[in-house]
Amino acid sequence: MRGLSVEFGSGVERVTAVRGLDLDVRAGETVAIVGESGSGKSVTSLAITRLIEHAGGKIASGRIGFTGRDGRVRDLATETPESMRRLRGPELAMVFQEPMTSLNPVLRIGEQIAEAVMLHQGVGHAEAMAEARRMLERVRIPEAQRQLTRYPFQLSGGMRQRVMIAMALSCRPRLLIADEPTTALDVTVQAQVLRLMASLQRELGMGLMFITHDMGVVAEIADRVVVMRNGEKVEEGTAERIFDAPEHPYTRALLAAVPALGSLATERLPVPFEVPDGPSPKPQDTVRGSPVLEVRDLVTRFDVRRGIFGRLAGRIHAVEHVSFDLRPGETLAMVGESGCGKSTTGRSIIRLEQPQDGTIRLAGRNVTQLDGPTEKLLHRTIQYVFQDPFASLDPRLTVGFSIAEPIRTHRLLAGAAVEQQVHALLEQVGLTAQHAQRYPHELSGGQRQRVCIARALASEPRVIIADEAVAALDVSIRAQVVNLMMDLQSRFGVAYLFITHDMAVVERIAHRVAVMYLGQIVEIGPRQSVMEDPRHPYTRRLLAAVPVPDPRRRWREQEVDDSEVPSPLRAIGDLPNIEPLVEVGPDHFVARHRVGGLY
Amino acid sequence: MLAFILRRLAGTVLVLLTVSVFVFGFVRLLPGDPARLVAGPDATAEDVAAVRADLGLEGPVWRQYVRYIGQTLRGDLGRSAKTRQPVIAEIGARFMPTLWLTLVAMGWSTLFGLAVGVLSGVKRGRWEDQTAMVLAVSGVSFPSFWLGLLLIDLFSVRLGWLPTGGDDDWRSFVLPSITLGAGVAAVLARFTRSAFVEVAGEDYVRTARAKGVPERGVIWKHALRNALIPVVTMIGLEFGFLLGGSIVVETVFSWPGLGRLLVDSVSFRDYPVIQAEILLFSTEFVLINLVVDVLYAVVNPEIRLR
Amino acid sequence: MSEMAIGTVRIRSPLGEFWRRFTRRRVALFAGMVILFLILAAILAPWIAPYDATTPDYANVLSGPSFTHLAGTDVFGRDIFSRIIWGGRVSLTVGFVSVALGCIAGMVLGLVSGFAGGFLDSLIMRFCDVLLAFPGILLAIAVVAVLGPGISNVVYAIAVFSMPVFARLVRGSTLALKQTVYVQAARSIGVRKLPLILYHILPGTLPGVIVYLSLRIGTSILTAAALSFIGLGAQPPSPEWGAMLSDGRSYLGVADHLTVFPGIAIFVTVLAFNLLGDGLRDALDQKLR
Amino acid sequence: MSQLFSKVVLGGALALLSAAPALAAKDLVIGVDSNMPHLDPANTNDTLSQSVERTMYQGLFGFDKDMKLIPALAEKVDSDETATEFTFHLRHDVTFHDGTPFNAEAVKVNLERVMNPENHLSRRSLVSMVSHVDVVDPYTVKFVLSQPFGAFVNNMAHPGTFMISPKALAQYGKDIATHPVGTGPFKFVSFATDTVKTTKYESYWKPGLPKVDSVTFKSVPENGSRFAMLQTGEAQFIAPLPAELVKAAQGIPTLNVVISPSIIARYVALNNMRKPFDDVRVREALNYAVDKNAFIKIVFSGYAEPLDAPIPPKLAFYSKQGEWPYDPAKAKALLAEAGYPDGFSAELWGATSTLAKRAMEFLQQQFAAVGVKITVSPLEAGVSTAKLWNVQKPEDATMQMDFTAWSSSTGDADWGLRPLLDSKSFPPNLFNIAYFHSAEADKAIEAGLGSADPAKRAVAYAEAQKIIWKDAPWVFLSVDQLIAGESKRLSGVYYMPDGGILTEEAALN
Repeated sequence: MRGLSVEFGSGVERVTAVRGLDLDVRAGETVAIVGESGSGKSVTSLAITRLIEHAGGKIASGRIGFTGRDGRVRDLATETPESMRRLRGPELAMVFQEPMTSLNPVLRIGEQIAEAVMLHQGVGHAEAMAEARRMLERVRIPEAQRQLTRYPFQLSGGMRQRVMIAMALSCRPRLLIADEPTTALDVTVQAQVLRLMASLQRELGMGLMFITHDMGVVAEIADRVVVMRNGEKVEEGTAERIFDAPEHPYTRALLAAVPALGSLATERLPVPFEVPDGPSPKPQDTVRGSPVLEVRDLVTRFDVRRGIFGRLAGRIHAVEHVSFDLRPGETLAMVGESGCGKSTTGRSIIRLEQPQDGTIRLAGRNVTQLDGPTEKLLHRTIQYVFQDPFASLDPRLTVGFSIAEPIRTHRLLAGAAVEQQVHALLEQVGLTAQHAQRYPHELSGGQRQRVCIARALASEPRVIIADEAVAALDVSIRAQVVNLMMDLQSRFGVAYLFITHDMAVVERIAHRVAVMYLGQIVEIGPRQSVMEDPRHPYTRRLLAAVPVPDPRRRWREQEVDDSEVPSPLRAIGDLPNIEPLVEVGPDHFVARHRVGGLY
Repeated sequence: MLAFILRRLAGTVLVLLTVSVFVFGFVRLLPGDPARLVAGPDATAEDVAAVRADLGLEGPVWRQYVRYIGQTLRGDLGRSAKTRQPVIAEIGARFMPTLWLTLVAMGWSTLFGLAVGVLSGVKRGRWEDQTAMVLAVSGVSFPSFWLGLLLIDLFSVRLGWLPTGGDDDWRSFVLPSITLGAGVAAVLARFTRSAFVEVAGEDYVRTARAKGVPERGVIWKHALRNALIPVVTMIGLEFGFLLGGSIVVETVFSWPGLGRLLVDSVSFRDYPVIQAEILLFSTEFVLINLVVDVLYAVVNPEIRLR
Repeated sequence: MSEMAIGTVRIRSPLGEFWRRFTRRRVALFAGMVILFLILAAILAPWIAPYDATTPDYANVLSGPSFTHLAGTDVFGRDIFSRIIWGGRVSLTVGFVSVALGCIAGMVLGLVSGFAGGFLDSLIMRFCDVLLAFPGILLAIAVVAVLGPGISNVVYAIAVFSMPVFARLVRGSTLALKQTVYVQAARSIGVRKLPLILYHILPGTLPGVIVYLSLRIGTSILTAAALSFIGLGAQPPSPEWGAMLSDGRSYLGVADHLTVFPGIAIFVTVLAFNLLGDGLRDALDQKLR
Repeated sequence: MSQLFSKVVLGGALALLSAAPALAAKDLVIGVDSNMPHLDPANTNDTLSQSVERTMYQGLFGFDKDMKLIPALAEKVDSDETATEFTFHLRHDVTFHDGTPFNAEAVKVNLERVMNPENHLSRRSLVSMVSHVDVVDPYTVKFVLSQPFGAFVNNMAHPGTFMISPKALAQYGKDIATHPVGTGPFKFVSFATDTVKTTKYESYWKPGLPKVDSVTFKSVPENGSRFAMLQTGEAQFIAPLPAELVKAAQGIPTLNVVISPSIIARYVALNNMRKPFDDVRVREALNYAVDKNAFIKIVFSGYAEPLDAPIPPKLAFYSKQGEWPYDPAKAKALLAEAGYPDGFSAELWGATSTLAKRAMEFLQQQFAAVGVKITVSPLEAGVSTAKLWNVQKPEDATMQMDFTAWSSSTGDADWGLRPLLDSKSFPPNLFNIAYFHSAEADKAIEAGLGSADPAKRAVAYAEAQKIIWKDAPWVFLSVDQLIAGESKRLSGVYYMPDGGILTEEAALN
């Protein structure tokens, strides 16, 4: 690919998304394209397959040389649409980021795979279905024959991504372009998919262009790395070289922001991220006094109704007998994969969901039964920061209004004092008083999350529940926001219940870690001891799946565990097996589930 | 699937019962005395009283209602105040013409609306799209009785191709169904277009292209089937519009259907007929929507298999 | 490295963004100007209409369009052009007021239904189902039959059958908004119900409501005309367009101008509202861009 | 041009449609303006149903196309001096459509059916004065009345006393309305409220008749559509042809426009018991305020005559009274004299038809010119009957002014005056919605009824009309002209003065 430029729109609205990009992928090679949002990496992939034209963009200049199976070299930038169509599938294939939406919801899995086979290999329906089954087996989908007749919505995200891969590979393409194929997946599933792709690539000897923002993933899979920023290539080299000796400052910044699991193995206390050109961070010791939040045997279940008269068909056991304490100035990280109940735990505490059982004590006061005063106390003392800063601010109200809302609601201040307080809060989170007049859409993602944090601080809470609060942010900004939160903790002694799936962030911020699995806490204890000495089989599996940003420490030799996480949906009366927590080290508790089967 | 249909049926019965209360109450709110009207100009007071009893207008209103529901469930809808015929016969004769007209109008307008909508969606922003959409919007902007009269003037009187009214043969269906369906075709075309455009931006359409499916396959196999899901719901709602529209169209085209009967019976205060007819209209509408719900499940496996 | 460097998207307020996208749709913009023009003409009727709308002139009946009577005269010798200008007051009022009434009632019901949920929700929605189970014009006939013909009753009738549509629409977006993170965020802060609805939910339902409002105005003008056709609409000597069209139809083939001009007035107005609604929808709905 | 147009614009499929309507040559289709509610003559209140019934049924007497009384199933009638005994001599050669012979016994069965109060038949009033019916011999039948009734033979010509096959009556009971079996020129085929089909009765007693194979009545309420039907040949006769379309119809070479006088009187009934209409000067003023010629020009496109007596000229015993001239100045003066120098406000009721609305709108304009402000309220049939006829006491009447019409279905002055203007006819008994009460008028009307002698009756009715005209209980407006459109191929279909249609002699060529 030489001098590729891609533009969107026309006239004054024209935006150049990719500028003068050069790129090579050899057969059998894996090239990772890395960059943060808006760097033009996805646009590049769409440009190669020319699907960019259906997304409203066009290739403005440059050529894309592609050597086909027949040895002919074509310029993909100038091929006719019809011949491009013929190339897509047998020569070029793509896997996209969103497995949930990338499969056609009204067609059976088998049909969708067989369609590509029939189109490009000229075989009949029966034969194509047989090939589809073989492909499903190849991507290690259990009971492949039965899956052929299922619809996408009946499969989990990981399974769907396997189906996507099976479909993409069904015609044995020369080049597979994978656009963030694992970003939407849980970390254990991500590990499964990455291993699968790597092994299939070796088998088929195809070129793989892997687009991602996650340096850990890059380290796991890439032979060569291309770093992109604002539509331009800033650096290129072998994976080892990039990780060992990054040249461009942007690459260095990216790498610095990537948390490396295990780097704090010897430190007991949380330590902020290192900031380029900043002072080297010091450990923080902020935990003081007796528990401000005590949760005992919290249970939240959701009824599932179906049938003619909405018969109760089952329950989702989202939270099962969860207990923990949180002390002022302490950060308890709650980790686990999607559906494990960690968010529901947080939401149950502030009553966005109604728990069925358990007690919640706030600063010694029982707030399980809400009446007027306790409700006020609860909403004032505990604040919640949501995952998506784009969604958690009302787009129709100014930032200042949003921050002032808790102050007004709880009548903490009145008149001009409110405004002053809003300005003070904005400055505390690293923004300026002028930001109060802005609307959320005028701010960047990091700024918005800062606003959300300012709002959370506005009622002078003692506990902040941060629900995946940094997950939606680019890595460099993620580090800044985590540092901000730690700084605020040291200044105000606020306690965090930090709900996340990102083990690297956990390592930085948490005093203690709680691991959740199917609604239960299976392991809880000091961060250092849980991460360095995991006792529960699930904790081990979770930690093993976390990619390590070091190309030399790949897990390729490890066995792939293709098991799926079971569903928390259970029949009525079928209660989950709840094992009591047993102390295995100082303050370190583990539920003794039968090892191996995980139920 | 069966459970799904049964649940919908249960809901339907509930809605219809409520409708029957509304209808019954409404008819009694109407100013005017049907008994007097039926009895005729030279009837005596006793005659009028007898007619009143005959029409089920005696006794407290709640008793009238209980009696009415009981009779309705037994299939006895009473006798028309105006013609003294059993309502069931009166309505029975007019039911099929209206149903046929509505179905024919629905049929062509659905086909036409879908085709134009897809064409517009595919050629989005091009002149085909612009023209089709301007025509579609024009289609919903015409007062239907005016359109009907203009069509008669052109095709029946001036060109002599088609009859002006009646339901004698297939030719007599052409003009009324065009008049009736024009608005619906236009609404469906617009709706299909936007559903199609929305679907065309979905990831799975991109997936289909990425695996080299030809444009035609992308449109008909991948995009359209998904776009149909919201359109099917729309068709159900539009059916109500057609039933309402038939009142006007049947008058213009002298169509011997329920719509005209309704206008006549309202102006004549023919209670038993009005009651039965509104109930029938609502039943028809609710049932069609039931069918639409089932269709919806057919095109949408997520509903079907849940 | 600063955060600001990352964002390359140009920044606009929601209103500004809407206006930019709306003004790019020339057809909708033109339709909006037509409507503005019609409203102005209706307001200024006493000054711009060349003749009085009700004064008969028996010496000059059914005369075709000419320079003295641009759109000809009707059966009483009244100037049709002037009647159309005056009639704009009636027809547009019917359109606006009926839909506004239906919209307000529907919004209240929809907000209550969507926000409260549970039994109240079921009750309100079943009520709307029942109203929806009557084909629209049937419901209008029913209402007019009870209240008697006349323009104000027509307005109520149309309001009644617009209401459930708005109720459903608003309930739908209320339910969706209730699930949005920012509403949950507000609830997590402890914001009470009324401010929550007023500040966070109500404004979010407005875009859908506005689109539907403009589309429904066209529908109600047509419904008013259809009611006039079956004799339940505006009563003489009101120059309502539907009534003019309906009365003039007896003269089809003898004096076509009696129907052509009111017909065009209705057609153009409804067309303009529909095009405006389409434009608003495209501009307000991100997905359709 | 038609071929090119169809090819280019509409494609081949539509071109097939250009074939001419396929109606057999001798099938007559008549387009009418409203539905036929039912076909039991004794229970029918509308002229249209009566017209349809007339194709299948006949009475002892009948009317010709000029509303002149003619013998039908009876060859002649004798009556006594006091008009209390009528003897009818029946034809011998008549059978019903189902083969039942027509005779005195059949007449008795029919009469007793209508007379029986338990049957609740709406036309019972036509025979309420009959005390009993005697069969004198198989073809002679005698009616004995309980009171003198000079117009009795007219009643026996009314559709309400049409003869139905006794066998069919026994067989169908109440359902006779949908299974008509009579003696008329056409046999019943099928009935829906929109369409009635009849076919030629081969054994009809009049030689050479009927001349067409079938007669179909189709209800087409929309004026334009009905006219279009005639133009396209789907119908050979339409009635009424709206006056406003006469000019258009006359321009079409294949059509005839038939204009004939009617007995339909149009007037505004004023509530004579209510202020301000209780003052004769007000009533006079309103009569002066309306320009009848303009009314006819605007509302009827010129196809009507001014009403110059309380009953129209075509009714028996009509006596011309002159006209209330158009004189707004005098109207104003009279109003001022009556104490209303600035006029007053009132509500005008009427039907919902286009014509009624146009008339009311016109009246509104006319009255406005003399300062009387009118609110126009068209009422649906169901509402107006309740508001006008169901009033139990005169003081409860809410009616102020009502634009209405009357057509005396017996063709006699009695039914044109007594139900509307006799003080014993206040609702709910009959239709004196004007609550007009004049002892002299009552006396004259009763005198007219008390004799079978045409000369005596003429004197009485002339007196009654003179009194009423002077008292002006109504605003007298116009007498309709009946307008029908027919194909030039058609002959022998007549539009009668009461709006009825005669099809007996219909012929197509």
